[in-house]
Amino acid sequence: MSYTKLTREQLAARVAKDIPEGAYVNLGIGLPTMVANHFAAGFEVFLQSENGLLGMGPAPSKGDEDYDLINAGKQPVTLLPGGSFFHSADSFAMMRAGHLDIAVLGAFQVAANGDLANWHTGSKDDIPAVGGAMDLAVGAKQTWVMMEHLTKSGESKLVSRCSYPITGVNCVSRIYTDLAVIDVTPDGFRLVEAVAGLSCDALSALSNIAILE
Amino acid sequence: MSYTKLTREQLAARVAKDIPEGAYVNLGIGLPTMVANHFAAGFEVFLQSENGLLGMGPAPSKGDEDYDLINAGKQPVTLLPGGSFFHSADSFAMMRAGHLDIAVLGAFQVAANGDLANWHTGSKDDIPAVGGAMDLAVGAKQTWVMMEHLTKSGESKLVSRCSYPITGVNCVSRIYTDLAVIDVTPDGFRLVEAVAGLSCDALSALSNIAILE
Amino acid sequence: MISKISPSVSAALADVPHGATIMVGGFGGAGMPNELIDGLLEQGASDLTIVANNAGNAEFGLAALLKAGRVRKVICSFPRQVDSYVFDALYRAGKIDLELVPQGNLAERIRAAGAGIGGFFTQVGFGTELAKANGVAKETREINGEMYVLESPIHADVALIKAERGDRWGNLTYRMTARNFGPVMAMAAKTTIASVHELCELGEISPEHVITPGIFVQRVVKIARAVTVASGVKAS
Amino acid sequence: MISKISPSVSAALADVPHGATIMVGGFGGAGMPNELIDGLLEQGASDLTIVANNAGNAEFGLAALLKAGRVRKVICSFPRQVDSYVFDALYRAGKIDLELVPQGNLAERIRAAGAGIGGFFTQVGFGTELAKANGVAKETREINGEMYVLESPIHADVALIKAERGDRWGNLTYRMTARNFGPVMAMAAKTTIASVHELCELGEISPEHVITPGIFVQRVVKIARAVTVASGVKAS
Repeated sequence: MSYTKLTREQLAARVAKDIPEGAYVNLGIGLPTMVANHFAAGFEVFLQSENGLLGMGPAPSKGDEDYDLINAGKQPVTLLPGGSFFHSADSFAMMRAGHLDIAVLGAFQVAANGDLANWHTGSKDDIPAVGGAMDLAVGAKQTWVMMEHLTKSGESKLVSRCSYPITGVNCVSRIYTDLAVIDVTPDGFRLVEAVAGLSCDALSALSNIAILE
Repeated sequence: MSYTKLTREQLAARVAKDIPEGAYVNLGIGLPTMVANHFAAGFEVFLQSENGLLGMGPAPSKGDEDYDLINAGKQPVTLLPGGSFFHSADSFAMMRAGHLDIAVLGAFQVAANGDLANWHTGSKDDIPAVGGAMDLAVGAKQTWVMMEHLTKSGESKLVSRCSYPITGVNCVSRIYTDLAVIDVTPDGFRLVEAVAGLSCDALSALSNIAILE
Repeated sequence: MISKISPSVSAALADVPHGATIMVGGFGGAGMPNELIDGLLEQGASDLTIVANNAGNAEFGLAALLKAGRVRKVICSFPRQVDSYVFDALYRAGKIDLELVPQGNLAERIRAAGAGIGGFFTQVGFGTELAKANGVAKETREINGEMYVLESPIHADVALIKAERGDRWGNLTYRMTARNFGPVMAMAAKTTIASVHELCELGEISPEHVITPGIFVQRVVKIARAVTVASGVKAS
Repeated sequence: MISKISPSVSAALADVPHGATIMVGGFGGAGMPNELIDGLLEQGASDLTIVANNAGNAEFGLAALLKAGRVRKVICSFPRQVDSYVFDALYRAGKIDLELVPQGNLAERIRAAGAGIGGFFTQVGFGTELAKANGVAKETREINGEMYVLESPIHADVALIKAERGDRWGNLTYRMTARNFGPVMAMAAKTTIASVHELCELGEISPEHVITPGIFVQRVVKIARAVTVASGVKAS
């Protein structure tokens, strides 16, 4: 059987579908940022950005950018009526004490025990940079990963143990990829759903690790 | 020789004289509160109250009291232009990290090593209450004590070791009483000045402890 | 559409369980959520642990809750006041537990819970009777030549706080020194219930001037404005 | 009469010593005190430790300071940016020390210094390479079944922050997300120097809306308003 990977937009829409109204959510830099475009009009989700805002709105129109109003990716954003600004310690308190319901993060690797690697390749030549990744991974009530299932060279990002330096221990609860939605359970990875035409066995084989049905 | 004790107002004026312009000061409940009345007009001292205000002004006129604007003694106060409100954790951060220059506190006893006792008699029947006393005693850059030299029954409040439960260890740097100004030094109490007619020896005898000249 | 506005005090408090730990804002009368405490008295939850700066005045508010035998333990900094006779009598009779905490440690321990801190070292209280928990000395440590005590966070099930303005997302402002413990308690409780004197439309509170962002607030209930009265004033 | 207003950036920075630890506010371009950093470059202090979220962009501001060889060490959360080539080259050449800190730990450690905390336990970083100091594992502890790392406060000699409005007592407000690290850095430094775009009379900033009370600010200097420019934006 053949299957089709989700596009980035389809993946973003899939993640958005699982976020309940009223949730406090931080969307990580890169792919997760796209989730914001897939909430229905009037559906109220509170987007937080760790540089100090809650109630983040869509990108400003061309020409209306104000670089004093940016997101964690340093891109210009807007603030919804009802939003607020606060300093960095208050902002991180929101994550670090579990006030934030969901953090959606990109990843290099997720291990079967929920370990996340997304901040550093570990290569000697790489300049390390962590930003808020560790705070988000550990602090939010639920940490979801959103990523392509395989690296560009075809390796699985689902692993038995992270080979990259980890961001947090046992912190990921759910993984959204362009091939499947997978829960991290005490027994390891468990399939929630896969794209049409892709069996759990085929996904396991592709992932080079057991994924429970 | 005979001497005259300072009145409460004279004592307050004496303490006020040593507070430099621009100092951030917390005046404890009771006697220390009176210091506020002895700054010259236009002399800018920043009074902090631990319930969350900085830039405290004089008591309001009769009829203008607003019990949402009170000091740590729960008495109505005013706020000067340039004052500010903040929450309790920020307020105590001001003391606890030494941002406050001077705390002026009442005392039951001060020991020769600078230990302060001012929160609890230790009597079983007494309801203990501490408020901000320990934070102020330990946190301010300088902790001054302002008190009557002797108890009503004539016992010295300067002691070799506090018999009452202590508020803070080695925290008092200077003591203002109705008889003298005394520094707490590594060698013990040292006289700065006494009321006219009272010698250091006589003060030591009265205090039942050595006070260096 | 999300609205955190409760139709009434009783609706806001309906699910407070027996045995809950409840933070109550206020210092003196300022910031004291009297209407919410009265609502709690009516609601019936008992065996409560109260975290507050004071332990009640005369026979209203917290003191009424204490008098009704609904409070097992009080964690506070200053129970003794001119008119705290309800607490005083219960305490002397051994009918209520008291955990006395320096006010700054109280504020910081509450903030710690709200900020995900597992414990922190402070100089305040070192060498005193209050550096003990249940009679046992708390852990101490020398750091850069100064002595510190390890203090733990104080979490709560419910925080009852009094704010000034609020909106349907739970954003709050306060009035003057009524701010005191409200913002940190809001961070430390699973369910924060705030009374406000004015309900605003979203955006009416400037985003620069929100003191408590809505993420820390679960329920907002409007109460009529009442003039804050003198409370626990010491004769000086 | 007390006035904390400095007549010029150079006057405000005149006494910054060699070897100082300097906090620099900002996240991206927002809150980046470029004029103060330029002033520091001109002033000449060297052997500096910089505490900031990022480590400079292109060849202006912090990057210019780094390029001039004036910085010994950087404590930050996110040095790697699209245009951080000055830092990158120094780092790869082993010519600059880096203490990489998760951003929330950075903010909390700075606040801890400003609040008199000797150290605190956090879950963030546990089990990772960043739970080490100079290659040695930091102290860890299990608290209520979760693992925590002990983190220490970060103090500074000087904080350079960018605010929006200020008065002669040092009260400050900020503009939107330019607030970021400013308020906590102001608390953590012996000398906080704030640039503002507008000098206000006392009381013009409402006491309810002061974000940084003057007690945390030693010097205020007015600079002309410049539009904040894009900085370190990642292509997404």
